[in-house]
Amino acid sequence: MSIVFYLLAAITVAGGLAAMLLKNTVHCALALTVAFAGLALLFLNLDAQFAGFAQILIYIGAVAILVVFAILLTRASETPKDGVFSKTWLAGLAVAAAVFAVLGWAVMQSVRVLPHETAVPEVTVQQIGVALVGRYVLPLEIVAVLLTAALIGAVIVAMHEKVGHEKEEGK
Amino acid sequence: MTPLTGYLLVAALLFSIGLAGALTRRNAILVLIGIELMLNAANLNLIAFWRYGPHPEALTGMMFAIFSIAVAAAEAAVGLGLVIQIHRHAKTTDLDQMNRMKG
Amino acid sequence: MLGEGILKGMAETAKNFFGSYFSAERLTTVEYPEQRIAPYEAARVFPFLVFDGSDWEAGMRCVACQICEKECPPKCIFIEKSKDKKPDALGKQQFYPARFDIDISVCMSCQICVEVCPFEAIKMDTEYELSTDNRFGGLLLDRRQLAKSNQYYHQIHPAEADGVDARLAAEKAKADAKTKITAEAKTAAIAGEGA
Amino acid sequence: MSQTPFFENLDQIFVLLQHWLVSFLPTSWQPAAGVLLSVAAIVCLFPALFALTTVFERKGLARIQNRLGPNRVGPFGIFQPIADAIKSLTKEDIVPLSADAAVHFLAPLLLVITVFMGFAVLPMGRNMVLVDLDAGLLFYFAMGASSELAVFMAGWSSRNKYSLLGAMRAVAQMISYEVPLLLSSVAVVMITGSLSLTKIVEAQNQYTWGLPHWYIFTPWGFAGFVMYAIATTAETNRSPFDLPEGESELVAGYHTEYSGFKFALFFLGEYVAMFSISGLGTTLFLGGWSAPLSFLTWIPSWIWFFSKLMLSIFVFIWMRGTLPRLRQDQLMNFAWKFVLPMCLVNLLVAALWRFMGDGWLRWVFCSAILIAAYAGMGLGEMRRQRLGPRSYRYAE
Repeated sequence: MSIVFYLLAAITVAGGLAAMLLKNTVHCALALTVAFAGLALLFLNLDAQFAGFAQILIYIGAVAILVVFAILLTRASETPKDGVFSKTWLAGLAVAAAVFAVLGWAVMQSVRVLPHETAVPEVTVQQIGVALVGRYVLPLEIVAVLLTAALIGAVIVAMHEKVGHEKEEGK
Repeated sequence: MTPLTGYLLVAALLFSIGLAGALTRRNAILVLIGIELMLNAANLNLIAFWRYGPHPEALTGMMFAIFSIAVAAAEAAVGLGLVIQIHRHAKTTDLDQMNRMKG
Repeated sequence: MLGEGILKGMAETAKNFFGSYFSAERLTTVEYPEQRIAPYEAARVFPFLVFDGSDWEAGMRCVACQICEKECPPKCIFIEKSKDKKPDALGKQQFYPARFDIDISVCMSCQICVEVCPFEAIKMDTEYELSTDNRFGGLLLDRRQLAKSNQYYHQIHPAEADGVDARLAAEKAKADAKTKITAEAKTAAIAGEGA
Repeated sequence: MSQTPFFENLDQIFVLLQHWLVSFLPTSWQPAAGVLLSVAAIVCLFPALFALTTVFERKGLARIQNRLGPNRVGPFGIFQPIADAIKSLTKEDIVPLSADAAVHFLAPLLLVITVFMGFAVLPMGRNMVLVDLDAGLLFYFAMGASSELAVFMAGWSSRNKYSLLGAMRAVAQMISYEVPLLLSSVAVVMITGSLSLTKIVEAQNQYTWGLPHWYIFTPWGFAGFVMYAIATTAETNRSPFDLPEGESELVAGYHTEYSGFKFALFFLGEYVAMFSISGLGTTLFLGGWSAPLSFLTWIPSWIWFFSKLMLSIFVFIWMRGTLPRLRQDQLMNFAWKFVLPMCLVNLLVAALWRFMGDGWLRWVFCSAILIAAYAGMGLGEMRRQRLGPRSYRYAE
């Protein structure tokens, strides 16, 4: 366990906490990006270069931007007067704490069977590419279909109901 | 403590934070953010298991993480599209106020 | 074809780019402090006072009639009439301006003062380098600074100044003739009286 | 080849210099010191290049409009950037009262940092790359994508409607054009079989009959380069895609509320982004540091890289001097209805090229597909009057 790991873990967890606790929604989104960046760095620390860069490209470059756009489009950046947490916050917190307790207990119980430091795996991007179009070609195709469907779906969902309005006005 | 334990604990903590946020925040977008955090925590698990697993050359964990990232991107796009549409319809993104299934 | 217009435009700008290095007539820029364009004859900036002869105080055409002061839309002219009189260009006894100030920070170069002046005493200058580091005193011109010779007027607006001179000469001739006639009449009257 | 030792040394002069400087330090420090030295070189070089480019841009634009351009400070106005720098450094740093101070402060820093990170993987000459990452291209695009967030932060934290509008436009535009940017680069990756930028350059550093194997000299490479050039222009918010900072509509876009040094940082970030993305284009399509003709290989590789870089900067300036700004809907239509489909067709063509083997047949076939796609889509767009000539109702 190196100092780098603790530092990155602290950044990630702090980013996550801030994303869930801050009042201003845009600040939450920015804190979320910090958590994403910390995770990407953790991936790099785990010698998963490709996954780390993909994480930055997709999460910071696309998902965070999408979130921020959604916040601005729904005027969510204005802090509501009656608090940012829901009425049932205590129950939610209890559930989350219970989940963490169970997960933590499970992880700590398995310390004996978990492997210690292993050799750094030599993985090139070429290997990942070959695996993607070889062994994992079916998941790849399914993801491609899923992404296309999601693209079209998101456009249709977010589209103005212009046609409908016109018809209504026509009547 | 083995390195893997550290990563697993961080992932568990992040997952719980995301879960707590998703369960307690009122704003629909922040609930989505919480879900993203949970997905990311899962990704961290996958990568950590790949790194310290017995067969890193098989790339299984890495592939899972990559597919999971792709799926999460799709999820974010559709989810946020839905939030925008709901906001247009109900003029709010407050989940406490969205208690009717009838438009 | 799509993109054709872009290529045409790019060719045009490339022509300009290289052309500007080879043909000087393309460049319309005047590098001001070193080069300057001679002002056009019709250029007008701020008014000045015309004097005849070489002594600016004696030759001043202005008779302090204060028409320009009253007509000036932004009220930038200040005139103080003299107590005594002195002969003007026509030899007639006239007042003269003891003080004649123009605040050119207020002047809007409308040229109304020039148009209303019955004595051709105030004209428009072409001098434009009037910047100064003193924004109150520096821009308030007194009659010494405003007085410029008729030769200078000829220099900056030759055609206009010729017309003005001709008109003044005609007036002077007319006035001379009139004085002559009155003088003759007077002498005749005196003679008649005497007779 | 006339590869005399002298020219070989000249080619590697910076590498040798770095080794020589580092050799004074203890062995355990050497790798870190070497990296630091290269970073320092990059961080000094590109701002200097930025300073020169601003004056060249102003002079070039002036010449395009038959003017003289700045010529007052120093001989031919060459010291103009120094005057500008002094001016912007001594100006008061104004933070609006209602601005989100922390985010307002972080935005320019984040922008400049992400922009400079891109240079880490660009090979600027033979053996002149900071870190030869296996996934270099992915790293570059990851950094490019992060700069969008900085733009958003700048616009949002200023609490100014023009800033916010500019930031929204900028982010929407950058996201839309990132897709064709990535897709046109993917064609190169498909042919080379590597995401490493050094390998991509090495694949192009070969000659047949004295001519280089640059990707721009293939049908798919040419089409890809054109698409890449369009996408980069939009990505760097340069004219004709400079809607995010359209002076006549949005004051200055997302950096309206920035002054003094922070504004200078934005300005720097924009230009350095232009250098880095031109450098990437050079690496992907124009053979990186390789010489254009086989008998010119004795000229040092870094000279070739930087002359290609400056050439693309010149094209940027030339386009800025020529083309009028697009409208927002035209911009989006162009990205999603023309550039993106062309990139997809180009991917198909690149795959065909890869599997058709050598011979004239693949040249004919690939060119035919691309020309057909271009003509079809172009004519379709023209017919729909989306990109056609505009008619003016009141002018003329």
